[in-house]
Amino acid sequence: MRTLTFANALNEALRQEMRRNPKVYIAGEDVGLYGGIYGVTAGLFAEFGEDRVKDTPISESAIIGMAVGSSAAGLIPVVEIMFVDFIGVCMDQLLNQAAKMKYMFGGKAKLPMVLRTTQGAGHGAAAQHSQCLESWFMHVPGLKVVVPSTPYDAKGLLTTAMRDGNPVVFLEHKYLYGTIEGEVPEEQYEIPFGKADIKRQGKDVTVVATMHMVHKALAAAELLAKDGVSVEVVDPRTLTPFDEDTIIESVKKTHRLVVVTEEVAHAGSSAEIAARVADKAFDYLDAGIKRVTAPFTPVPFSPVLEQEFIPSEAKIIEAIHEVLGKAVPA
Amino acid sequence: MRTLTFANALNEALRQEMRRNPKVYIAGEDVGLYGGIYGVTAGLFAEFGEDRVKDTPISESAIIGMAVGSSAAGLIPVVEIMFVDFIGVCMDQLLNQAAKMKYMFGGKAKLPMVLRTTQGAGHGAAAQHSQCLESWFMHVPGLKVVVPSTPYDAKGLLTTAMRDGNPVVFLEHKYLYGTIEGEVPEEQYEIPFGKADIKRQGKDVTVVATMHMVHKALAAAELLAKDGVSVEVVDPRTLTPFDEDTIIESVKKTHRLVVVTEEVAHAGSSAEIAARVADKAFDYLDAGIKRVTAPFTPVPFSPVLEQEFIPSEAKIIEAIHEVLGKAVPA
Amino acid sequence: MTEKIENEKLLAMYKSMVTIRLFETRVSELFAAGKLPGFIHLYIGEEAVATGVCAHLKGQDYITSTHRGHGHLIAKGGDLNMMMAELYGKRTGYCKGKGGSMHIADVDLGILGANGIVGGGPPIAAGAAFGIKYQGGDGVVACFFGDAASNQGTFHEGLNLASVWKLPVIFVCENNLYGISVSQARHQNISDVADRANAYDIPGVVVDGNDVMAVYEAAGEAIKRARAGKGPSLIECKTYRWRGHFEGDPTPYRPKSEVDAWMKKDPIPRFEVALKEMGVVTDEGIAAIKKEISEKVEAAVKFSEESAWPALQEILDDVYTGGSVAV
Amino acid sequence: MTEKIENEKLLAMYKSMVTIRLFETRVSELFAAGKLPGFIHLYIGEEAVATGVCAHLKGQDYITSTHRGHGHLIAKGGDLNMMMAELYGKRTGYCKGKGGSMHIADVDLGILGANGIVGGGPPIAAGAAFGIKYQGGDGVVACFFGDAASNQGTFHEGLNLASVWKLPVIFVCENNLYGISVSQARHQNISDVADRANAYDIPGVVVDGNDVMAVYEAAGEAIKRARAGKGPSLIECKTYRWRGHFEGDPTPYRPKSEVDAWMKKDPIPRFEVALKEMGVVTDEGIAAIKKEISEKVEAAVKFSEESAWPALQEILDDVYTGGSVAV
Ligand SMILES: Cc1ncc(C[n+]2csc(CCOP(=O)(O)OP(=O)(O)O)c2C)c(N)n1
Ligand SMILES: Cc1ncc(C[n+]2csc(CCOP(=O)(O)OP(=O)(O)O)c2C)c(N)n1
Ligand SMILES: [Mg+2]
Ligand SMILES: [Mg+2]
Repeated sequence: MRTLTFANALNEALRQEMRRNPKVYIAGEDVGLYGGIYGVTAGLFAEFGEDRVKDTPISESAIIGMAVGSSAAGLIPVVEIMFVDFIGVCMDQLLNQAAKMKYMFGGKAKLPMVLRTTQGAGHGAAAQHSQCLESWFMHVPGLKVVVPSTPYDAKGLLTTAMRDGNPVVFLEHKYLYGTIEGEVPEEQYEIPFGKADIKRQGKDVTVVATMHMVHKALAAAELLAKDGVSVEVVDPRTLTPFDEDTIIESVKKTHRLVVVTEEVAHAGSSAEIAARVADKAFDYLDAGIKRVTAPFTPVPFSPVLEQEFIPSEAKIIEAIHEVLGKAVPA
Repeated sequence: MRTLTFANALNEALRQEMRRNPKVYIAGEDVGLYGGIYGVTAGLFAEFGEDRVKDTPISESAIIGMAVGSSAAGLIPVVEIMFVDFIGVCMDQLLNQAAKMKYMFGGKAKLPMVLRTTQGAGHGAAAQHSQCLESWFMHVPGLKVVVPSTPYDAKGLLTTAMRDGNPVVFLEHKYLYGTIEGEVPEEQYEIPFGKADIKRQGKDVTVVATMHMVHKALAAAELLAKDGVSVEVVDPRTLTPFDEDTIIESVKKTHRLVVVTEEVAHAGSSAEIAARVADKAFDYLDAGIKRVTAPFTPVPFSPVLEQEFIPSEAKIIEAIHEVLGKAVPA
Repeated sequence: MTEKIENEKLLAMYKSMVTIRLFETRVSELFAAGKLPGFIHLYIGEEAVATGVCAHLKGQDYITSTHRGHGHLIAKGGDLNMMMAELYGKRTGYCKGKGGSMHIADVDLGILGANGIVGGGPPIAAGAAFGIKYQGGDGVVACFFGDAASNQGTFHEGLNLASVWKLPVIFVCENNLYGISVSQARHQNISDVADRANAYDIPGVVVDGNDVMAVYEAAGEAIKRARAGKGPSLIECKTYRWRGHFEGDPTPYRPKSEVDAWMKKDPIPRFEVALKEMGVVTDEGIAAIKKEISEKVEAAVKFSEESAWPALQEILDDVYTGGSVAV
Repeated sequence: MTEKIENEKLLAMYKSMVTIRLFETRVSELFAAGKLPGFIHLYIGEEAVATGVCAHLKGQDYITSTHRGHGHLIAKGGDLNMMMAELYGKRTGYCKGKGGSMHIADVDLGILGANGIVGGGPPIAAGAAFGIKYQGGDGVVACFFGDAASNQGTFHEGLNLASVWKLPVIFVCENNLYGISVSQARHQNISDVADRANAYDIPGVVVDGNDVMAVYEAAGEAIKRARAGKGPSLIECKTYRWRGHFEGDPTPYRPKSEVDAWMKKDPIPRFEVALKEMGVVTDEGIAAIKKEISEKVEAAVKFSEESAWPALQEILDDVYTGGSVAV
C-alpha cells in the first residue's frame, strides 16, 4: 500500500469527504489561500473554491460560533483553531454552546461539527504554542475527543468525525505531521470511535499512550524486547468515548500499567486512565500504576529544556522497570 | 466563637485585607454598587469607594487582563468572574497570560492576583450556571487552586490567597454561601495552601471530598457510624498545591479510598486523586478506588434531575459499602 | 416611508405584545409563589422590540436569543404550553425540563435558543446566516442582545465576521440602559450602541424601542438589505426593563422615578391608541383579545401543573446524537 | 504642529530604527542557518512605528507587545545581548531560555512581554494603565497590535474598558495589511482600523507608519492626553512587513510588486534624508552609526553563541513565586 504522511492523510480525508458531501465545508485562519500553517488543508481552496474553504478573521469565538450556527442550520463545518493553545479565547462557544445545546434543548438539536486543532511540543514553539489540553475537552460532556497517532488512524478517524453528528474535537499532534509516515488506503474508510487499538502485543506490562507518545512507547517497547521484557502498547485513539474494556483486558493479562501522555499529569487524561484501572481492574494489578508525563511547568522554549519536557523513551523504560521490578515505595 | 455564613466569612476576609493593604482592590461585574450577585462583596463599595471596588463592563477577558496588567504594575487585584461557567470567554488571559508569565519571563515577573468565582449545582441555574471546573484550573501549571468547604477555611484560605504572590483561582460553591454557617475568628488568619484537613477521623475507609461534597460525605459518615462503620473524611482544601501526603497517610490507615466530587468524573480532580493513590499507596489498598461524581451530562435544570445529578449521601454510602464489602467486580 | 401594513399583521403584532406581557406577568407571580426554580429574567416593558422584529420573520428565518428570552420566543411563535412547562421543569416542556428559562429553544421554528451566556448569540447568529447563504436561501437571522452585551468580545467578532462576509443577519440591541446593576454610562463611553456599526461599515440605526411600528420599520429595512445579499445591520432599540434584572432583584441601583417615567411609556397602550386610530381594533376587541390570551396563559399554567416530572433515568439521555457514549 | 525635537532625540530615534533593522536582518540570517529554533516574526519595514511611539516613553511607562515584538523591545530599551541569547534559547537570555522570541520581556523596563496570543495585549495594557491610575502616577501604556488583531474580541474589550474608565493607554495598530496570509480586505470591512475608535468615543487617527516623525507626533498627542487623565486613543500606523509572516513563510498570498512598492517606502532612508536636511547627521555620521550598531549586533551574536544552555533541572524553576509547589 502507498504511504502518506500524517498531514497528507488528514488532507485526503478532508478532500474525499468534501467531494462526497456538499454540506461539508472548512473554515479557519489561513486554511484557504495558504493551505493551513501546517499544510493540512493544502489544495482544498483550489479544488473547492472560497465558498467552501473559508479564511476567517482572527476571531476564534466567531469561528466556533460559526460552526455551531451553521451546523444547526444544516451544514457540517470542519473548523480549524490554529493551535489548541488559543482555545482559551473561544472555549465558551465549545463548552457552553456546541457541547450543551443538544442536552439543554431536550435533545431537539443536532450539531455535526469537527473542530480540528494542533497540539504538542517539539518545535520550539514555546509556552503558548505547544500545550496539550485533551483533558479539558474530555471533561466536557457533549464533546467527542479524538487523539490519533498514525496516518491510518488519522484518516479513518477524521472521516468518522465528519459523519458522527456530534461536536468532535480532533486533536493533531504537530510533531507527527511531517515525521510520521504510514500506509493509508486510497479509498475512504471509517474507524469507529471508542475502540482502542493495540499497537503492539505484549504480556508483561501494559503501556497506554496517546498521540506522539504512542511512538515513544513503541520505541521503548522495542528496546525492552531486547532485554526480554514484553510490552503491550495500547492506543485509546479516542478519549471520549473511551474504550475502557480493551485497557482492562490488557491489564488482566499483564497485571501492570504505565500511562504515557505528553500533557502535565495533574488532572490530565493520564489520571483518568489510571483511575479507571484502579477502580475496575484493581484485583488484577500487581503493582502501583505509574504515569509518565511532562513536568508540572509551562512548555519551555530552549531546545534542551523542551526535550527534557517531553516524556522520553528513557523515562518510559524507567517506569516500566519500576512496575516490573521493585516494590512500590511506601 | 461567633458564627458566620460562608458568604460572610469571605466578605470579612476581603474587608480586613483591604483595610490592611491599600494595594488590594476588587473588580468584577456587579461587585460594587450591587455587592455581588451572592452578596460576597456587600458593603465594600460603601466602605472603600469606587476606586477600590470596581464595577466592570461585561468583558471577562478585560477583567482578567486587568488583573494581570495591574498586578504586574504593583497591585493585588481580587477579581470576580460571576460564574465559573463564564470562564470559557476569558480563559486565555488566565491560561496563557496570568499562569505562564512568570515562567515565560524566566522568573522575572510577580503576579499576585486572586480570581474568585462561584461554581456548583443546587440552585436550578441549569447547564450554563452550575458547572464545576476545578480540574481545568488544576491542569494549568502556574495557577493555585483553592476549594474551601467551611466558613473557617474560606476566610483563612482567601486571606492566604491575597498574600500568596501568585495567580490564585478561588472557587466558591454557591450552595454553601447561605446554607453553611460555622465558627470564624474575628481577627485575620491564614490557612497554608497545600495542607489537607481531616474533617472527621475514622479508621475503616478514607473519603476524600471537596467543597459541597465535604458536607455530604460528613453526613454519610454520620449515618454509617450508626452501623459501626468508621469513615475518615479528608478535605484537600487546595488542589494546587496538593497535599498528597495526608491522603496517603489516611489510606495507609484505612486501606480503602472513595473520592467524592460534584464535577463529572471524566478527567476530573477525582481522577487525579485516585491516580495518585493508585501509584503511591497501592500496596496499602485492600480494594479498588471508587469515585462518586456527577453523571457525564451537562447540569440539568429540572429540580428532580438536578438532585439526581448531585452526588447524594446514598451514593456515597453505596460506594463505601462497595469498597468495604464485596470483592471488586472483574 | 412606512409601508402600509395589513390589519391582520397589525393585530398579530398586538397579540404578540399582549401575550408576552401576560405570560411574563403570570411567570412573575408563579416565581414569587415558589413554583419556578432557578433564574427568571422577564421581558416586561420591552415587548415592542421582539414583536417588531419577529413580525418580519418567516419559518426559514432564525433568531438567537438571550437570558431574557421569553419575549423573543413568543414573538417567533413559541408554544406557550411548552414554554411554561419548561419553566416548571416538567418533561412536557420545550427541553423536557433539562433547559429551563435560559435555554428554551425550538430549532424547528428557527429559534436557536435562549442563552445563559451574555454575548453567546452573535457568533452563532453569524454562523446560522452563513448556513443560509451557503445553501443559497434568502433567509435571515435576527440576533437579539442587550446594551451590556455589546461590550463582550463576541459581539465584536460576530459583527466583524458578518460584515466582512456580508451575511444576512440583523443585530438587534435591546438597550434597556442597564446590565444588571450597571448603568450604560458606567459600562461604556457611548450612549448609542448603534455608533458601533461604523466599526464594521454597516448601517446602524437608533429607534424608539417602545414604539412597535418604529421597530417594525427599521427591522424591515435591515431585513430587506440582508435578504438582498447586502449584509448585516445594527439596530438599537431604546427601551427599559420594568422588573428587576432577575425576579427577586431588589433593584437598589436605580431610582423609582426612573422606573415610573419609563412605565408611562408603556409600549402596549401606545400601540392600542395607534390601532384604534387606524380603526384596526376597538376597546371591546382589545378586551376580548386580552381575555383570550389570558386564558391561553392560564391553560399553559394548568398544562404545566398537571404535567409529569422527568423520570430520573432521563438524565442520561440527549447528551449525544446517536445515543450516549461509554466514557 | 510639530514641536521642535532635540537633535539628541532625533539621533536616538534613528539609532533605534537602525538597530531594529540590523538586529532583525541578522536574526533572519541566523534563522536560515538553523541557529534559532521555533517561530520568528520579524519587524523589518515597520521600524518607524515602535520607534516613534517609544521615543516618548519613560521608565515608568509600560508597553505590551506582540508575536512580532523585537522592534518594540529594542525601541523601549531592551538589551541586545539578552534578546539575542533568548532567541538562541540560552540561559543568559532575557527569559533564561524559557520564553524565546514570542515571550521576551523586561518588566523592570516596563516591557510586559511579547505575546504569542494575538489580541492578548489590550486587556493587559488596560490593566497596567489601571495600575498606574490607581497609584496616582502619570505613566502611560503603549499597546501594540496588528490590523488583524483588531478583529479579536479582546481588542474590543480592552478599548471599551480603557475608554469607560479613562485609562492612560495608547492603542497602536500596526496595519501592515495582512494577518499572516489574509489581506485586510478579506478580514474586515473597513480600510482604516482607526474608524473603530468611534465605538468607544475616543480619538482615532491614521498616520503614515513609515514616517517616524508622523508617528512621533501622533503618539505625542495621544500620550499627552493620556497623561492628563483624558483617556485612551487609537493610532493606526499604515506600514508593511517586508518579510514573510514568520521566517520560512514563502508568502504565496501577495504579489512581489506589492512588496517592491513598499520596500521603496523604506522608513530608514526616508528618515535619513530628513535628518540630513535638518543637519542632524551627515553621511559619514550615518555610516559610523551603522558600523557601531552592526558591531553591537555581532557582539550579541557572539555573546549568545558563547553562552551556556540552561541546566536541565532549571526546567522546574520559575513556575511560582515562592518556590515550586507540590502537586
Ligand atoms: C459571559 C457572561 N457574563 C456575565 C453574565 C451574567 N449576566 C447575566 S445577564 C447580565 C446583564 C446583561 O445585560 P444586557 O446585555 O444589557 O441585557 P439585559 O439583562 O439588560 O437584557 C449579566 C452580567 C453572563 N450570563 N454571561
Ligand atoms: C489568538 C490567536 N489566534 C491566532 C494566532 C496565530 N497568529 C499569529 S500572528 C497572526 C497574524 C496576526 O496578524 P496581525 O495582528 O495583523 O499582526 P502581524 O503579524 O501582521 O504583525 C496569527 C493569525 C495567534 N497567535 N493567537
Ligand atoms: Mg441591558
Ligand atoms: Mg498585520
